[in-house]
Amino acid sequence: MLRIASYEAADCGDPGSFLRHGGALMSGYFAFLLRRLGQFGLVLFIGINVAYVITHASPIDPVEQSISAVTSFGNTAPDAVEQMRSALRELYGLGATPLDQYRLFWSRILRADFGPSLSAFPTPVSTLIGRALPWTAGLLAVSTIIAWGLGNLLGGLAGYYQKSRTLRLMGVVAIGLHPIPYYILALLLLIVFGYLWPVLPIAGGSAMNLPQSLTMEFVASVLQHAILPALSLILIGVGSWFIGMRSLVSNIVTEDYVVYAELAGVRPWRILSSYVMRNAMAPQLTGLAMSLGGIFNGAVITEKVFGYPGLGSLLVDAVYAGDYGLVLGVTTISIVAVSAGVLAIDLLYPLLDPRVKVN
Amino acid sequence: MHAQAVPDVPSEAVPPMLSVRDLRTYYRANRLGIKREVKAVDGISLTVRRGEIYGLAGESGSGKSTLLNCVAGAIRPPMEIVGGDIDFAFLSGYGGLHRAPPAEVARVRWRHLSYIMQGSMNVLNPLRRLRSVFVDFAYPHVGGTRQQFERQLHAHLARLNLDRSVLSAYPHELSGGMRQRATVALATVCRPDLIIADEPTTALDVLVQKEVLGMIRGIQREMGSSVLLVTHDMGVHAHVSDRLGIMYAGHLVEEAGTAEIFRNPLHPYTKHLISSLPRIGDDAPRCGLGGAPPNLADPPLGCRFHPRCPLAMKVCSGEAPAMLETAPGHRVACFAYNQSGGA
Amino acid sequence: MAGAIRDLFRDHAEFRIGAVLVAFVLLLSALASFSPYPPESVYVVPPDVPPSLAYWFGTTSRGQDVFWELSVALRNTLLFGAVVAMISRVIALVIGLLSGYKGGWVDRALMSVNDTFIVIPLLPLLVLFYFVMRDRMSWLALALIMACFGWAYDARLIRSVAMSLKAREFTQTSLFSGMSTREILVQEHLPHVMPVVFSTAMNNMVWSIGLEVTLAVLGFTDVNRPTIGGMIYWANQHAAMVAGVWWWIAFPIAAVTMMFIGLFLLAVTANAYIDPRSRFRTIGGAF
Amino acid sequence: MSDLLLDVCHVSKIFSRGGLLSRQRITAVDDVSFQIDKRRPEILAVIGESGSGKTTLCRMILNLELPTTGRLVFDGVDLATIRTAADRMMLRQGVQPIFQNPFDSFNPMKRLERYLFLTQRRFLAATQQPASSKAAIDDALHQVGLSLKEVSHRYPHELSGGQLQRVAIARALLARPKLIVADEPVSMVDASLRLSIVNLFRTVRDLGISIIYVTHDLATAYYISDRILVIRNGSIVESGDAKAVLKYPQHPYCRQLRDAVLLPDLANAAADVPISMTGVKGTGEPDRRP
Repeated sequence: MLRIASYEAADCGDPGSFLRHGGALMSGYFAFLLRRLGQFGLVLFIGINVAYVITHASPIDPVEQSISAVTSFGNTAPDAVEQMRSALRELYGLGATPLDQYRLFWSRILRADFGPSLSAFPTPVSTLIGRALPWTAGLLAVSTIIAWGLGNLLGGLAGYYQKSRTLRLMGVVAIGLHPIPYYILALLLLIVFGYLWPVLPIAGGSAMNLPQSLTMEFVASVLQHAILPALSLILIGVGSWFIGMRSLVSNIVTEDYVVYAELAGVRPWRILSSYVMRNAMAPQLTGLAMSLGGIFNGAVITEKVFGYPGLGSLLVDAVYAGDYGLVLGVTTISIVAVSAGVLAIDLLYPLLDPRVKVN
Repeated sequence: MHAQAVPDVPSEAVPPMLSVRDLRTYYRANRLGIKREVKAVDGISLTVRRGEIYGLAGESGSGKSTLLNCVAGAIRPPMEIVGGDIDFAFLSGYGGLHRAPPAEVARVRWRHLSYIMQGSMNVLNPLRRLRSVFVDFAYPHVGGTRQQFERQLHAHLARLNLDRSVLSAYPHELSGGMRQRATVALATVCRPDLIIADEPTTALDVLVQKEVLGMIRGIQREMGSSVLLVTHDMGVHAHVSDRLGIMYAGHLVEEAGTAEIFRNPLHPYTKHLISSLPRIGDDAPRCGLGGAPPNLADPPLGCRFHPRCPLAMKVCSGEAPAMLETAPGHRVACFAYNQSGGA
Repeated sequence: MAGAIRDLFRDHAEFRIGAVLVAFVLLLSALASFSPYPPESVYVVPPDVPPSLAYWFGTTSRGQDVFWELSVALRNTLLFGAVVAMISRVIALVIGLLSGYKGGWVDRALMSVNDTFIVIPLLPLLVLFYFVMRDRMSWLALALIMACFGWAYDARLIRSVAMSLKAREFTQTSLFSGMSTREILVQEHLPHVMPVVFSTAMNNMVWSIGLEVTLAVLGFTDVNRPTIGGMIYWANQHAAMVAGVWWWIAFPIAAVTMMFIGLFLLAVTANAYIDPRSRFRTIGGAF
Repeated sequence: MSDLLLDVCHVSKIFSRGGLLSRQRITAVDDVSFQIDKRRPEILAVIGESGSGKTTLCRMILNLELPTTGRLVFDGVDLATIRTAADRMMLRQGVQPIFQNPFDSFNPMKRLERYLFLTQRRFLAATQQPASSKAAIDDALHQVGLSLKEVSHRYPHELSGGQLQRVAIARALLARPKLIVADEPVSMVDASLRLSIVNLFRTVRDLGISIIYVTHDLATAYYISDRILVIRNGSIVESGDAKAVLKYPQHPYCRQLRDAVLLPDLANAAADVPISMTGVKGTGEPDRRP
């Protein structure tokens, strides 16, 4: 009923009114920014606390369990074992009061110090994560952007041209692909392109024999190795964006402003781009931010299946190796990385929807 | 400009701007295996002359919005035109926009036929500045360079007393009245021959309503366009319509010049519509009409008004009265004025 | 509700396909009670027999009959999904209805927490959970954790429905007819929200079962309890694909894919039915 | 105990929006005072355009919103002191609402009589025997020209807007309230049925129940009400006897409003709508900037 910051353009005779309006816009955006930052902080806080609760809820002595897991692999020097044990005890904060344990946990996380890795002793966990993060970030960024763009484009077209046979067929394919778990799709791709028609590398991030440098050869190898993992992420991603966008657009085409533009004889391409797609983009961007956590889950699986040297493989291998510090480190960094990605996407939102600045 | 020459006297020689002949539009639905047919517009004929504002009055469910959608060519299932022709002065021979080839429809839209809709909040794209909307809607029809178009736009806004700063605004930044005024500017910027206005002031406050009506009427007189104005508000019709058609349950029940209708309403429903409205300064008690508007999926036989009509006769429940002219330009569908039907 | 299902069945081919797929999977899982072998035991039949009349879906390298194993695995997997869906529906309903109806700071606080749960990547946390629990990880504990993370997106959907219900006048009529907040939420608003609950429950099952399969395949669950993921895990352990025992992997994957597509189709059509605009298009109504 | 049924005493309502830094304050209701006398039931029209604060005022009287400053006293009870559910029930028995959209006033998934029985049971169960509740409901429906037979086992979509609005009035009457707050009760009812609903308000007033009739329609306000308040931007600009205020408005805004009413009278029609474009310049739309 009461609308804020609506302005009567007829009153805009005095130049001051525009300035006042501009001021409201600025502070509106600032408030939006602040809210998003607050949400970012909350995600980190809750996520890391969940990690803390999980690690401290275990009924088993985690230190001894980890030690036995590591030592069962082979001979480890006794003093190395002792060093591990003390590092683990410190990391776990055993023996201290619960409050101290909690404080210690946070102080380590804030310094991104998860101690030395047990499975790659004595390399620090943070170094291992630093090595793996770019692979995951690159794979995720590229496949997400492609899946989002392609899925929205095709889904938008399918929602607008509801009679097109090709697009309806695509809808059937998307509906079929979308609910398949990442693991199974990745496995199918592996079987098809690794065994039945072996044209693509099925494991690793680049060819083993190449040094990691910015040579054409290396980049080409990276891209080649990324095709299958990215494809498995894209196929499922395209399906879900396609379905979401199609239902969004089939609702938008019944909105008054689209009907009005059609009645006005606005050219179909203009209606599709500026009235339909554009208006569906803002909710889809929010959807992208919201589903980033889920996309990361998918990346973990994909990396493991294709032996891609990212965070996911690191995490799974760390579990197999019983490397507590590494598991905790990857978990925490994943939470930070995903929520940072969400924040970045959220901050783009006002570019798509001018109403954010006012409300 | 083509629409400048306005014939002051509508002569028989000049074809009307819009003529609707025996239009029948049904909604066909199929629910739980039972076919339902809602006869929203059931045999309506009317003409809109050049340079006049033709008002259509009626309550919700009388079919006036359906009629508008047919004229506008906005036909989506379950709505279906079952019969009848719609001819425009600028597009004849096809029997309506829904039957015309796409190229013809594209030629006509906005250049010759434009719309002012109810609820300006929803008819403007919330993510587009008004300038872009003007460009999308009108620029392809006007042509020339963008600078020329911008100049024309400014001149048009100035004529309507609108500040050009509205062009830089998003719809949500404008008040409801301002948005509706901008919509009127948008609908008239191409100087169309026929403007269809669907409840253009219903959601507005009284002060703004009067302004917007004045604006529509002013620009219509200046351009000589025809307007088909639909609203249930008899007050609005009294103030802006030149001729008036009264609709009830999918039928046109009376048609005459606005002054004639208000001076001498013939159909009992029209009489009721005019007399039941309270006026400031008039303390006479009034009563509402009994009963409820009919269910169009299962309308009463005969005259659709007869279950509520104070003058109902035997014949009324048996057959539907035809539209007959009782005086020049005054047509009514009621057996009380129909010598052959009884009374 | 019965009328709605009848409408859906008549008007949507997708709903028919989904219903048939889900019914088939349910039937297969119901057969589990008639399994001639105890589901957890191994080497009860000759290993590596291809599909035949005696063993319809063949046998595994561990000496299990794939057909009966699959039937038990489907039952366990469905049970898992249903438990997660049920618990998370309750959380989503309570949070969504309360947040939408109360508004104000209650809404803001609940939605901040809600948004947090939406974006947190769950898989690393589940892996961490497995890491500290190891062999003590039971399927019920896993279901509980997933339910604790699986409500947030749907709570938001329910909240938006609740908000629009709150703004409607009949809510005020109920209030002034003397109903309490609890009565309004349960008696007046809940029936409007049920279609959303149904469609999100289907989606939630797809999500939780998918995640369970993923974890099991990696060996991060109790793999001795037969589930679809567990079957694929053991098949991988015995390098079934390389050894040519394709039926060990193909049948579980086919079954789980059918189940996913079936559940998903039910959810999608239910969703389309909820949206009044698309309902208007398919069924029509008064104008 | 005073003779005031409702005492609205310097009531203001300020909404604030936005976060910590960009707080925007909107004064929806600004220092409004008026009283309704217990001994003289009346129809009090509250006139205002959209955004004038009339709905916020209604919500405060219905205790759905608390005033930022000022006091609202209903029948001796300060609304700000209401804390418990029992107190709230007491108040709701005394003040009942009627809403704008009859099609949305009842849950479309429930039968209509449910609300009638609920109201009857919750508010009057102590004073009446269960057997008589049907009779009481039938009585209330008769007062609005319906009967229990027409209503029972019907869902809202089976009745017309006019009938539904009658049921809504009957429901409000069942609580035996002292005041009914009707927010734009006829703006969504068909024109041919509108007057019969408005006429009911007179019947209700003659039963001894005061009515606050919120509307933007000056003509029906003139027709039905005894007293009138004209609100603009949250504050009362003119008040007094309805006929006098509307016939001879003193405040320029009220004059403007009255002159803008479009009536089906040809006497002054056509002449007063400006045809030349010079008269169109923006007039009285309220400035809604915060």
